[in-house]
Parts: sequence; C-alpha cells; structure tokens
Amino acid sequence: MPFIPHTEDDVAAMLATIGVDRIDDLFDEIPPELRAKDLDGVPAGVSEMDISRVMQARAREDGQPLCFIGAGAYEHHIPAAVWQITTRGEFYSAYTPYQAEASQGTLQVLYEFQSMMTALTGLDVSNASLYDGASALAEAVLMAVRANRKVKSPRVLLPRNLHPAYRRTVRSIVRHQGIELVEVPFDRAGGHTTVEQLEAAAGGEFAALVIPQPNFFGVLEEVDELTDWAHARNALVIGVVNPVALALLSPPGDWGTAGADIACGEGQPLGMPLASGGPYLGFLCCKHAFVRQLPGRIAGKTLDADGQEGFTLTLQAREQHIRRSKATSNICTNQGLLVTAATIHMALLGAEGLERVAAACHANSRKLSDRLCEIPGVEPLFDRPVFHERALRLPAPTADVLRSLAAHNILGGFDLGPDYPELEPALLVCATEVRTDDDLDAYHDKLARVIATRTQARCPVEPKF
Amino acid sequence: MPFIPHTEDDVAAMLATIGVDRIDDLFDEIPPELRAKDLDGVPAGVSEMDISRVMQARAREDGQPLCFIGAGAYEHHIPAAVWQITTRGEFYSAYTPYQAEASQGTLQVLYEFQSMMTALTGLDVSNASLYDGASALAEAVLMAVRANRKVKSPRVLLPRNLHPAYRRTVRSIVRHQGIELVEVPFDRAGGHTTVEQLEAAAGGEFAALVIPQPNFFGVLEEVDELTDWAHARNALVIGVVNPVALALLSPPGDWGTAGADIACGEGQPLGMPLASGGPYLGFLCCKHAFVRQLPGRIAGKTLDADGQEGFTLTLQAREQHIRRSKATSNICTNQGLLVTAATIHMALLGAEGLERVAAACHANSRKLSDRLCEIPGVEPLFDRPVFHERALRLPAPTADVLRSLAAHNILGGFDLGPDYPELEPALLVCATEVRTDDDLDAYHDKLARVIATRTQARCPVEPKF
Amino acid sequence: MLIHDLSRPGRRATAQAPLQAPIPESTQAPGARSDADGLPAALRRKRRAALPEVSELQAVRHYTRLSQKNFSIDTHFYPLGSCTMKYNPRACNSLASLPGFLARHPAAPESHSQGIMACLFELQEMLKAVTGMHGVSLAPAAGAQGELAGVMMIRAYHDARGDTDRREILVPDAAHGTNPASAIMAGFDVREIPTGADGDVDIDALRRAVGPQTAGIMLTNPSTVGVFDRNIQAIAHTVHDAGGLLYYDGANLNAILGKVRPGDMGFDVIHMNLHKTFSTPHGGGGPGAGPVGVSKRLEPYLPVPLVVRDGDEYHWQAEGDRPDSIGRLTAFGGNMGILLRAYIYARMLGAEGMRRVADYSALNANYLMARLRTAGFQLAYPERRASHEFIVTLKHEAKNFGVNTMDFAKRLLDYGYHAPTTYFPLLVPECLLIEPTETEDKESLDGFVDAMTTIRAEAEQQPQLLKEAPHRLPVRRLDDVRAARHLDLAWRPAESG
Amino acid sequence: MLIHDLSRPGRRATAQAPLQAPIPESTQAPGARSDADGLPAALRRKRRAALPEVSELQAVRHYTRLSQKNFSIDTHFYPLGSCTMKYNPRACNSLASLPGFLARHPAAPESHSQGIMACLFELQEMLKAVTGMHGVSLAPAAGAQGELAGVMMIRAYHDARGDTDRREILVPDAAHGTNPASAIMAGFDVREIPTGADGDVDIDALRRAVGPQTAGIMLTNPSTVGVFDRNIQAIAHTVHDAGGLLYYDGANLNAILGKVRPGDMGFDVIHMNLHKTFSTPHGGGGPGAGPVGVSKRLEPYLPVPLVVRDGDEYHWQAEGDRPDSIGRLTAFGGNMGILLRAYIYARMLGAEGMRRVADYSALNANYLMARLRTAGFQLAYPERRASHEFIVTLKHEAKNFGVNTMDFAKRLLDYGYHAPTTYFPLLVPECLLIEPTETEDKESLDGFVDAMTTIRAEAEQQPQLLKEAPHRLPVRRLDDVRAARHLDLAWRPAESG
Ligand SMILES: Cc1ncc(COP(=O)(O)O)c(C=O)c1O
Ligand SMILES: Cc1ncc(COP(=O)(O)O)c(C=O)c1O
Repeated sequence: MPFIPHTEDDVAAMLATIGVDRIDDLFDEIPPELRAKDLDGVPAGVSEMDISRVMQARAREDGQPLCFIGAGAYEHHIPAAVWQITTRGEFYSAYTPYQAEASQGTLQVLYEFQSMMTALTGLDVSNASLYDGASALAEAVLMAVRANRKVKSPRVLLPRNLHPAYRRTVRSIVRHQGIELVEVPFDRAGGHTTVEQLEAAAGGEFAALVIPQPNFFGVLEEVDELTDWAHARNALVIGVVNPVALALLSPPGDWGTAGADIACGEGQPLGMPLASGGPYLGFLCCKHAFVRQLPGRIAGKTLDADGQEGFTLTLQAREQHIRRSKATSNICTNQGLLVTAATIHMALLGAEGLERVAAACHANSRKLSDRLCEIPGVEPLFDRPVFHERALRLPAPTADVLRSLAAHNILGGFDLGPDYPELEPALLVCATEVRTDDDLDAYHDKLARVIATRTQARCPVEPKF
Repeated sequence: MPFIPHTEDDVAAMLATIGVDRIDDLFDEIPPELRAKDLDGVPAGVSEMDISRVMQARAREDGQPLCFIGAGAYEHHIPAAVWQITTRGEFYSAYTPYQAEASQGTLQVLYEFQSMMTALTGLDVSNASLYDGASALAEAVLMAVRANRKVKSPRVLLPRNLHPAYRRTVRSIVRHQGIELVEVPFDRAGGHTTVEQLEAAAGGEFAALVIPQPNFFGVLEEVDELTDWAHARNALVIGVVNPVALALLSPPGDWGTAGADIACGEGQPLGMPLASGGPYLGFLCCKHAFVRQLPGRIAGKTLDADGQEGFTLTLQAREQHIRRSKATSNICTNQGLLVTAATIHMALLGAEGLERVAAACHANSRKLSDRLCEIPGVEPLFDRPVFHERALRLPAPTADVLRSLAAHNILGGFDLGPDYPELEPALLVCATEVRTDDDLDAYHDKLARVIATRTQARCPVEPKF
Repeated sequence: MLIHDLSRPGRRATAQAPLQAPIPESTQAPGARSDADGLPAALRRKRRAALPEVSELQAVRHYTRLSQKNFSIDTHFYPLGSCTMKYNPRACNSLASLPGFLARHPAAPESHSQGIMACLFELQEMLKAVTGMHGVSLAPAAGAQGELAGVMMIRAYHDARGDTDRREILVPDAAHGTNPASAIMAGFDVREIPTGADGDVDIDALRRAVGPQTAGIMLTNPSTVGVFDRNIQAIAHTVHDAGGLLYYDGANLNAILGKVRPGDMGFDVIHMNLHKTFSTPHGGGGPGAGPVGVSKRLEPYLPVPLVVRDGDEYHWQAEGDRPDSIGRLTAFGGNMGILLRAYIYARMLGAEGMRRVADYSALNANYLMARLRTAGFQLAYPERRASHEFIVTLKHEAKNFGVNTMDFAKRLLDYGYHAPTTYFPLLVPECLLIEPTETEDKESLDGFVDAMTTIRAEAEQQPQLLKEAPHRLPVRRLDDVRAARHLDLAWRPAESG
Repeated sequence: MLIHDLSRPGRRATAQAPLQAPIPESTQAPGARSDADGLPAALRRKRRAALPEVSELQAVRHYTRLSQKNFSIDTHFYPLGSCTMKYNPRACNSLASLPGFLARHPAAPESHSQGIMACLFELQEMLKAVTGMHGVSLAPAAGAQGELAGVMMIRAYHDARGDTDRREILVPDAAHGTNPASAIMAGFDVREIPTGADGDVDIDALRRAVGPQTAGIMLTNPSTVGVFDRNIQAIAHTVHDAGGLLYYDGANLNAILGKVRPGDMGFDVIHMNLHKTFSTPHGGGGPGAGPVGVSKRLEPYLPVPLVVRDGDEYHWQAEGDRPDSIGRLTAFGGNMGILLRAYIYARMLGAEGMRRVADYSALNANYLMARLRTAGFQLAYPERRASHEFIVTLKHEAKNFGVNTMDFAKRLLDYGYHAPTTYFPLLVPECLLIEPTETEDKESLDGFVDAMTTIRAEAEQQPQLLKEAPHRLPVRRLDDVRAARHLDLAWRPAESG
C-alpha cells in the first residue's frame, strides 16, 4: 500500500488492541446513510514511475519559450545551493515552529529573514511572510487603517499605476471590512502619479497612501515628495516595492522626511522560480510603533533556561490561534519554505550581489527597449525614468502581435490593453539578467518581422499613431 | 572570488602572521624558471548563471531519444527519494570514513549495502564497492587466482558471450599480472556456453571459470552444470550477474552443488541513472573463506567504548594504505555515493519490488522482441531462454538500420556486428519497465518502415538470410 | 551563530551574481553619482543594505547545520494534532520541480500552458469527487484563505438574494482560531456554540442560536476534539432551516477521505488544506494551498482563476468570465507548485489509496488511543471513537505531580518525539491533541506510548526533569515571556545601535 | 538501528515498483512454478532475498537520520591532509544532473551525444593546459586507476622500444600507498627512496638507485609531507638520464594549480584526482575521476575512450582507433557525471580562479602552520614553506603526556573538527597531515588552532579525556581490533544463524 507501513499482522494486532473486528468498524459513528459509495472521478492509483512519465510529458509539453514578461514575476538566476538546501527534509517536512526548542533551524531562518528584510526596506521590523505580494498589500492596507490613530478615515488611496492584479486582490480581500479604496489616476505623459493628482483624488481625509516603486509600468515615482505629502495629511505611507530593485533604489524607510510607515511586496525575485505564479512570498515591514498591528508570524530572539540565545515565535497575541476573532488577521500557514529559500538566496548574493543582479536586469531591459524602439512605430509609452521594465507603444494590436510572437516561442511581454484600455496598443517588456544578447536579438528580429507584416498588410501608407 | 572567503583584511592579517609580504612569496621554493606563465587554453571564469546556460543548452542538445539499448546499462525507474537523500551534503561531501566515529552514517550504509548484496547474491561477504562491473570482474579474476590454493595455474576461462567491454577491461587490467585469459566460444544455436565447449577450451588446469548470467546476449546459462563442472576441476567459479535479474534468477551462492565462489557485477541497475556510463558501481561478493583476498573497503560492525554497536572499516591490512605494494589491489577512492544510492534504492524496493521490476523488464523485452519479429526478416538469433534482453537477426546491415532509427530519435539497440562479426547483421534489444506499449509500437512501426525501405530498395525478391 | 556573525566586509559568494554586471557608480562611491543608467540620483539608495557578506561554503554550511536543528517528518515522529504531519512523498517534490514547470511565467498564454492546466483541471475534478461538491477553485493560498473565500461566498450568496441581515456566523468553541478570524474578515459577527460533554456540538444550544441573523455555521467534522459529530444531519437541517449555510473546515479531511463526503453531509462550502490531507510539504510554516469546493448555488461566487476544459483545450476563467466571483485572493492565482504536488499525490493514491488514508489514519489513532488509555492516561472523550486524532487530558498529572502539559510536551522532545498539539482546543484543560497519521508504523506508536509512560513516571518521581525539559535539544527551554517583553526581531549592524 | 530492524514481512514502499507488473508465480508460491514467462524453473531463485521490507517513510527517515551522523564539508571543517576536502559547488551537482545528461545511454550514437562530448573535449583541453601535458584521457575512474594507467603506459613505452628489462619503479617512502600498489599491478617491482630530513627526496639515494632496470619514478610534488621538492629538476634529469620516465601523482595539484605545471617540471605522465583539485564530491568514499595526462611520446598509449574534435563534430576514439592504447579501464569509459562536475567547476574558475586555488590554499596552509607553530606545536619540516598542507608531529605530546595522535584526533571530533590525516605519511612519527584548503575562512582556521591548544592543555591535565574521546559523537571510541577479530560484515536473517 503506497505510503502505508502496516502489515497484515500489524493490522490484526492493532484491531485486537482496539477491540474491533475490522477497520471499517472505526467509522461506526458516521451515520450509515452518509457513507460514501464510490469515488467516481478519481482514477485508479498509479505508481511513481507512471506519474513520473505523465508529469515529464506535461512539463515538456509547453516548451520553454523565451520570456520577456515581467509584470510582477521575474526570472532570475537562482543559485543551485538555494533549493538543494531548502528542500532538505528537515526544512521541507517540518511544521510551523510551535515547539521552539525542536525548531531552532526554522526559527533562526525566520529571524535572519526578518533581519534581511528590514535591512533592505530600511524599516524596523518585518514579519515572517504572508502569502504573496498582493495579499500582503491587502494586509498592509488593513493594518494601516487600524494603526492610524490620527486619521479615523477608512479611505485608502490606491494609484491606478499599481499592479492591476494587486488592485483586484486588495479589493477582494478588504471588501467587507469597511475600507474605501480610492483610485488615483496617473500622469499620461510620465506614467507616474503626481501630487496634483493625489490632491484631486483624495478629496478629504484618508488613512493611507499606497506608493508602488517602481510602479506597474516600471516608472519611478517621486517617492520623497509623495511620502511627505501624505505625512503632511497625517496619512500613513505604504510602499509596494520589488526587493531586488531595493538593492539600487531608495528604501521605503528613507522616503521623504520621515520614511514610509509600511513596506510590502512580492518576495519572488529573491530565489523563487516563476513556477506559474506560486508559491511565492509576501513580505511586510513597518516602523516599530506598528509592530502590534502586524499580521503573520514573527520570530524573536530570546534566552533559554541556561541563558543561551535561541529563537521563538513571539507576539502571538496578535494571531488567530490566540486571539481568534480579535486577531490582526486570519493568516495561519503561509510561506515558511519560501522564506528559507529567500534567506539563503540573500545570504549567497549579499547586497553587492543583489546590486549586480538589479543593475544587470536594468541594463538588459534598457538594451531591449532601445532595440525594440528601433522598429518603426514602436516607442516608449512614458517619458519618465524607469527601472528594469518598460511600457512601449506598438503600431499594431498588442494581442495579435503577442500571438504571432508566441507562435515563434517568444513571450513578448504583458499586454497592457485589457487593464488599461486607454493605453492600447501597449506592451510592458522586461529582460532580466538571464536574457542574453542573442535572446534580445531574436526578439527584436521577430518583432520587426511581425510588425512589418501587420502594418504593411493593413496600411499601404506609413501609419502614424 | 568564487568559492574563496578571504577578505583583503584577512589576507593582510594572515600574511603578517606568516611573515611574508605577498601571497606569491609562499611559492618561493619553486624554482623560478618553472613558474607557469599563462594558462592559455583555460577560458576566463564565468558565473554560475552563465555556466548554467551552457549546460542547459548542452543537456538539451542531444534530445531525449527513445532508448532500446541495454547491453550492460539499464534505464530503470529510480524513486525520487533515492537521490534527494543521497545528495544531502552529509553524504555527498564526506570523505572515506577514516574517522569512524564521525562517519557512522556512511559506515552503516556500507554495512547495510554489504548485507543487501550478500542477500541478493547468496554469498557470505561483500565489499563496499569497486569502480564498475567490468573492473570488478578484473579484480575478481585476480582474486580468484590468488585465492585458489588447489590449482596454481594462472589461467582463467572467459566466455566469448561475456560483455565485450568487460572482456577488454579485464584484459587491460590484468595484462601485466601473469594471468592467462582463455576465451571460450559459445554455442551458435543457443548463444550459451556448453560444457563441451568449456572442456575443449580449457585444455589443462585453470584457476577459475567466469560465468555471466544472463550472458551478453541476454541468454541464460546452465549455471548449475557449469559450476559443478568447474568445481570438479578444482577451479573457482566467478558469477557475473545483474543485480535486478537476481531478484528472479538463482543467486550465485546457489549455483550447482557448492555455489559459485565469487560474484561480481554492475550495480547501475540499483538506482543509478544511465548518465553516459558512470559513475556506476562495481560489486564483489565471495564466500567467507576468501574474505582476506577481497579488494576494496569493507565495513564491519563492532562495539564502542560503552559497548554500543557501531561501524568501522575493517580488514584494512588488505588495503594499499596499510599494505602498500602487498595490497590485494591499488583501489582507494571508489563509489561510496553510489553505494548510498543503491542501498536506499534497495531499501525502497525490497525483494518484491525488485522482482516486480525484473518481471516487468522481462515481460516488456519479450513483448518488444515478439513484436519486432513480426517484421519480415527479423528473428531471434538464439533459441535458448533469455532474460530481459534479446539478440535479433536483421535483414539489413545493423549500422544502417540504427542510423535510420536514430534519425527518428529512436536508439534501436546495440549493434552486435563490431564485436561479433560472425553474427552480423545482429542487434541486441532491451525494453525495461520504463518503456510503454506506445514506445514499443513506435519502435516497431519505425523499424518496419526502415527495413521495408532497405530491403525493397536492395532486393526486389524476398531476401533469405 | 547568525549568518550575520559570519559576515565580513568584502566577503562574497561571487559565482552567484552576474560577473560582468557593472556595479552602479552610486553605490560604489556615495559622493559621485551619475545618471548614465537612467536612475535619478535622488531615487537611489544611499547606503548599501546590511545584508550578510559570506562565502558560498559559509552559507551552505550555516543553513545545512541550521536544518539539522529541526524536528521534521523526515527525521521524527511528529503527532501534531490537526496538522496532519504525514509523509510527504519525495516524488511530488521532484516532479513538481521539473524545469518545464518551474520556468513557466504566470502570465504565459494558454497556448504555452496546456500541460500544467491539464493537471490543475484534473485536480479540480478529483477534489470535487472526494468532497461531493459541485465546483472547486484552487485559488486560496492556504486553509485560512480558503475559509475567507468560503465565508465571503456565503455572504455573496445572501447579499445576492437581498438577504442582507444575515450577519452572524456560528462557530463551535472547539473551532480553530482561523474560523472566527476569517468570519470577522468577511464582515460577519461571530457567535460561539458550545461543545457537549460527549464532544458533539451542543445541538440544543445551536437550535437556540440560529435565527434570521444566521448567515451560516463553520464546522470541522471530525471536529478538532477528534470525533465525528453524529448529529451532523440534524445540525445541517437546523442551520439550513434557519436560512443559513454550512461551511466545512476541511482541515480534518484526512479522517474521512473516501468514507464520507462533506457534500453528502449537507455542506454548502468547504475548504481543503492540501498541505494536510494531500501531503504537500508544511515547510516549517507553509506554503499551503486551500482550495474551496461549493454546492451548485454557490458556484458563481468561486474565487478566480479557474481552469475549464473545452474539447481538448484548457482555458482560464478570470474576473471577466465570472462576474459574480468574490474575486482574486493572490496576484497570480495560488500556490501552483503545491497544487502540482497535491495532484501527483492524488494520482498515486487513486480512489483506493484515498480510502486507505482514512482507514489507516483512523486505525493508528484508535490504536494509539487504546494503548494510552490502557497505560493510564485520561482521554477527553473516552466513550468515543477517535477519528484521525484524539485528545488526552493531563489534568490529573497537573494536579497530582505539579507538572503541566507543556512540561510533558518538552520532555517528549528529549525522547525524540515531537510533541502533540498542546492546549488546543481551548475547551479541554491541559490537553494534548494527538494525530499519528496513516504513514507511521506500529513500532513508532508503541515507542511513543513507552515515552509517555516513562515521562509520567518521571513526573511522579522527579518532576523537575519535566519542568526543566528539554535537556537534549540544541537549546534548553526558551523564555517566551522575555521574547515578547524585550522584543528582538531583527539583527542590526553594530554602528546603528 | 539497521534498516533491517525496521523490516517486517509484507511491509512495502509500494509506489516505487511497477504496480501492474505481475509477480512471477515461482516466487509467490515456491511449489508451483510455470515457464509461462520463459524463465526455466531450474534457473530461478528459490527463496526471496532477505532485503529489508520497509515503508517509504521509514526508508527516508532512516537514511536522513543516518546522514546526520556524518561529518562532511557541508557541515564541518574537514582538514584531512592529501584529501582536499574543499567546498563542492552545488551548481556542479545540479547542472550535471540535468535530465538530458542523466538519461543518455553510454552506447548512444555520436549523433545524440554532441552536448556531453563537447564538455568532455573541453575538459581534456583545459586539463592539458593546466598540466602542460600533450594529451589527456579522462577514462580512469579514480586516482589509483589513473596511476595504474600511468605506469602501464610507462611499461608500454619501454616495451615498445624493446627496452624490456626496465622492471623497477622508484617510489619515495612518503608516497601514498596506491603508488607502490599500482606499480605492482602493472607488473613492476617497487624500490623505495628515502626522504631527506628537509622533506625533499634524498637525491643521493635516488642517484644510487637508478640504473638500467629503472622504468620510472612516481612522485607527488608537492609531496605528501607538504613541501615542494626543490630538486625536482635534478630528480627529473637523474631519472631521465638513466632512461626512466617520471610519473606525477597529481593528488596535490591543488597546491600548484596555475603556478607550476608538471609538464614543465619534466614529468612524462600524470594523473589528476578531480575529486580533489576539481572539487567533485568525495561522496563518503567516491566516486572519483583520475584523468591521465601524458607527454608526446606516451600519447599513443593513453587509455580509451578519448574525445576528438573534427570541425564542428566530436567523435569517440576507442580501441580500434588507437591500437597502441593500454586499453579500457571500465566498461563505459569513466565516471562521466564526475567529469561533468569537474568541467563545470573549471569553467566557473577560469584561468584566474585556478591560480587563486593555489594562492589561497597555500595561504591557508601557511597561516595555519604559523599559528600552530606559535601555539607550540612541533612541525615536521619547520624550515620549509607549507604547500597546501603540512605536518605537525605530536611525538613530544605522546612522550610527555602519554597520549597519541589518534587520541588527539578523536578529541578534535568532540570540538566539531574533523581530524586531519593521522599516521600518514608513515615516515613521520605521530603525525597529523593538515590541509585546510582554500575555501575555509580565517575564523575556521583560528577556531581549529584554539581547539588544538585546548586539547593540548587537556592532554597535560586530564589525558583520560583524550584517551576516551570522542565523548560527544553518536558513538564512543570504536573497537577496531574487535571489528577485525570478530568479523561481522553483513546482517543475516535470524533463521539462517
Ligand atoms: C482545524 C483547522 N482549521 C483551519 C486551519 C487553517 O489552515 P491553514 O493553516 O492552512 O491556513 C487549520 C490549520 O492548522 C486547522 O487545523
Ligand atoms: C597522494 C595520493 N595519491 C593517490 C591517491 C589515490 O587516489 P584515489 O583515492 O582517487 O584513487 C590519493 C588519495 O587519497 C592520494 O592522497
């Protein structure tokens, strides 16, 4: 029996000890009329070899296209050591460290992770992860409204140039908690959010302002100015940041005069493969003043009975298993194993390594967008500085272009049209450090060809967009 | 600096402690005229990311053809747990267990491996591995000549239906040790070796007879008869066996009246990927009487100072590091990590699991050869029972057929022609448990097509071979 | 020893970073800043983050040694009740980690996603079959997120019918903390229902509690006291009759897999913790996956994305395709790598194997319970069958020997057993919630009984041994109070305090 | 606890075997045997082999826990002299394990092998470059097999010239045991050459030893006493003048990588232990890889297979292509997976990185030597530079405190340091051969010095502590004598004795 160690003798002896005749007797408290008949719909079990064959075929089936999509998930080189250590049984098959003394490995990793995240974000404290970047932002929004003692408004300013999936996720999660999300438009020339736009959108009081840096278009926001503007209105500032970008960009803790109050984001670039979107990890950091409003696990350093240092989960009074309906969040299981990977990844790269990665991505994406903009009709959508990703205007419908590229096994970027119809035809492209010059050339050449075909076919005269 | 932890401060402090100015001063005992200039021919170092790209491309380059070659290396399903545990740092990056107390993990694995191999072969003792099956046979031959006290002849009978690479390896290794290898022809109808042929080939005295079971053609030998024949002449018997086959076939320890004296073979089928031919592992087992003639490491159980059981390398007086020029062999580093994999593999499969694997391979290969023999002109080369592999006669030159199949990404088997010109055109095919019915169909259909083309193209009338 | 303690300025694991990438000038010399790379000086980091600077070997050795300080399924018996610490097949890990799966971008087009979508679709179908529900969404990232999705669907359902006064969710007092917390996040009020002396929900109390304000009830069955609620049909009728819906907390699905289906019990919505019943790794705190299943009437509200099949092709359904959906819970639609692992596990089990999960987890639990009873331990519900878990209460030991459950738990660690869940559920004093799971062998269970017996003898004779436990672990008993009082949540470089 | 102790009749890790495969009747019921599957009854196994019968979790837990009982580079400083226990980059493991590499059959045609052949060819070229040799074969499976190949080539060379009286190989007394053992296997006689008091080969003794019977000399340089032989040129001339060839035992190549090349020193043939200098895993006793490099005149004799390049294509050369080859040493031509790892490592290092290997391994060795000297330990060759390793002799400690080197070594284990090589080379009494390698940091070296110093103090004050060491390991001191006297080399089922 796969995964079950019982021999016939074991079963007989155990049933005798229990005092029943058959295993099925153990289910005699279940009303008989409820007992399940068949499990139609579940195929017969297969061996490890057979399922290996299935999965190998399916993993191969979709090829490994050349990918120029970023849009919140980035293909970085992950040192081999990261996952070889992370998947060691002792990390992989442990539970949440409820018995601290038997879980010092995981607990110290959490503490080190928190240390690294506070160093990267420039804030005082970090939790030990949330599900992903988007749900972390939802928690940050809830937290900011709880934590803001000066403004009792439930309004939170959410810029339209924040990742659309993040906006949707926040909306789903906070929907029933009396929060009002106010969308702030972006500057059509620069792609960024201006103080004037904020001023206009805000209207009255609000509890918090969300600032993505870089924003969804890769455009850099004037974070100092925006932060000070919000703080002047007694609102809290929530930075949504890419941890690799933070190697080069000013950390939330340094924004404006007082620094952002909360920073959150997606930890995927810190050692997680793209993997169709998960498991990734959300991180959440804040100023010390707000630590009791933080959701999620937090590891702390303490002493043992001999006075030696050790680690334990702390401030559990915030959590659902102690506080139940009064908890800061319902979160329980989240992303421990990914925290382990991220911690090892950061330890291996160090700050300089992350800088190199960030700089390489940035240089590669610039090279890519410069090359693509050599193609007639392709041009930058916004004129402000970007980091590591750029929005382009296309001379043909984006979806068609992407489909043609995909047929050549190139995933050309993220189509901005569905989320921003006002920008159509527009494409968000990204080339991380793993893309080579050959890759960029291949993309350029294919795109030039695709566009030439489309524009010629439709417009006998040079089109002007 | 990749893999080097020294900071500039470290280097300065260390040089000061040593009392030299520059690292290069540490090489001042090397005659200056010998100092290497450039390392032309070694390209500049690359990052882990860059080499990953190179290796991924090269691993992909050769595709993953559908493989029907056996011939001494077999594609079996390897449970995922085997290598996930084997590559744990504590196994992977340990040295030979010279400090037994700090190496109980490896030592116990060796002891368990020895236990499993003696169980499979039916012999008393096993060493803890040799390089591979072929070199293990060379060691077995040397050992048999040393160990045979009744016959002082240096002659050893080596059947021609033994794996040709094994015959060559044995020849290379024993060449200068005064051994005379006597080739025994095989029966052209059955593919096996008969007592009559042995009788004729042996001529006078000989120290040992080598019996492969199954032999290179997959044909089963009459091991009991051959063993008794050799023993009657005071020769030792060396069985060369496939450990997976042993799950179904009579173990060397049971051969004939007294059992074979030595068994050796290739451990690859016990959890090692094909991997282009290595690392695999040679195993070597024998009757207790010959233990002091065994080459290679041996782990033994003993007690510690508290009377608890523990494991240590033993009988080291046989080995080169103690006995130097009088050692049983020069072997030192061999295949510890593969022993670990094999031990875990056997633990996971158990005897019944190995039986299932052996039976599935056997059934699959039978199915394959039956199907292929439906093709006009394809027929079994030998009429004796086979295990798990079969030699076929083809109606067209084997090399040409294989080349055509390879162009369709099918590796159709092992061409027997180069090693056995007398059998040309002949092909050795194998389908292990990992090949599906679809795979067999694909092979059958392609082969039928290839042969049809060839035979039609060349012979307007039905050829008779 | 923190990784930071191994750090020295200038030490590097250099092979890991792109070698050729120039380090932007700004961080090399904070004074001289150029905009050559298009990054305005004002938006740049001024000081390098204080991440550790270590060699590759140092990192590998540090984290390898840290890992050895953990108990885990792969190293220890881990009978943590309600957490289902059973064997995580290694094949699930390696197959879900095939390069083709790891490399796929979440925004890859459907044309390049059919392989994984086939797995997800089949997983949806299998989960429907084992739960008896009409529709399944794999989106929630863990059990608690599944709960949130579930109660939000209940809310959406009532709201859609204009039944907007139903603002109360009933939760038994034995429920997991996530239940009330999730209900609150969905904007409900929570009302607790007591558990009867026999471990079943106090049905009279329930009858008194339901009313026009009742949106629904969240139940775990078997409950976290380790028994199957025999009145489940009466409960379902009571709540349904009052116009409420039934939510099934599937954390304990392991106990009944293939034996009885939540859909057949009358539940309207369920979440499943794949990191429990479907044996995906717990990973020291996650990741999980908390798919939700619903009855037909709740189907429109399922969280997105879903996979649907059209002929031979698979398609995503997102917000646009499902206007009534409660929406999206994570940016990219869930913990795909975990879903793949669960899929692989489910395929290896098959229908037969699923039934065996329930059979043998129940066998192990009832055997362990019987043996502990015989050994003199007091059961919280001695008249009941155990489901896949059961409760021992140490209140006698606490009173007679002056040791508490935590002391017992810590001493178990010394004997190489992870402690069961302690002090949960809250209603049973000094309790241990014990869940052996089906993948443990009889000898492990017997060893655990021996250890418990020995520890009780120690409690009687040398209680100090327990109070000061553990003695044989990498650290002695840790001071949790101190941890919360003197908060030390992150390492700081010396210069900044 | 052996895996066999966990075994129970009928217990299975079933998912691992083909589920559908019928178990042949014969083993199910030994009485009833059929030939339905074409296997004659007489040739079948009569009784199932006594392999352990365990569950998958039991196996995983057993071997995971066993692994934790090992010291290893990934967990401990491991200064085992002459064994070069440096960091094995994890990338080498994962890249050499890519499915495309693992799946390739050794007999696959060249058309389906160009990827791996490119790696092997480039590795051959890089090894030529770093050794200064004319040709390289990757075939030998470990150092000792490389030695055998090497001396066999020497023999082939002399034989080909009809110079068949050259039957003696000279070996310094400091040489590794494999050297004389290999020479014997190639049919030579061995003559030992003493080492001088300064650690260099006694050149006068050498001069007296050479003659028309001299086939060659096997040298390690730097030698296993940890010094670079300053007279290497004189040695080369002496041997060459006498008509002999020079064999270089490359086990210590780490010390001189990129600094001085054996080819330039005058060596005719060399083996390299890739599992040392090229950092492939030692694996608890292997696998290794022992490529051989040769000067032009020995090139025809290289063992097969070799990879050659012809335009853009790679081809194998085997026996047929190289009639003078000494032949084949393993069935399939070597430990390919290890060669791939070495290739990856070499590419990551590049020329610069190779030089750094020598630089920093020398720096670490000389630093550790200086610190131990200051700490009062006696060096075997105090006037000499250390190469990448050096020797401390504990003969004073042995005499004064009544403890020996083994006691010291065992006590080091208690402090978390793997012991250096003990009692080798044989010529230095009570010696420790210490090789820190370049991948260890200064703090590790300092910690080792502290431990050594502490242990010496213990030796003086409480020698029993050392004699009874280790105290903190999974087992106490093991009885080697008993192991050899009461041979217990395999578990046996109870019934058979
Ligand atoms: C009964 C019960 N319900 C809900 C949960 C929450 O699930 P998760 O941890 O996946 O969020 C748990 C987890 O421990 C549980 O035991
Ligand atoms: C100096 C020396 N020569 C030769 C060898 C033998 O090499 P291998 O163990 O690879 O066979 C060793 C290995 O320890 C060695 O140290």
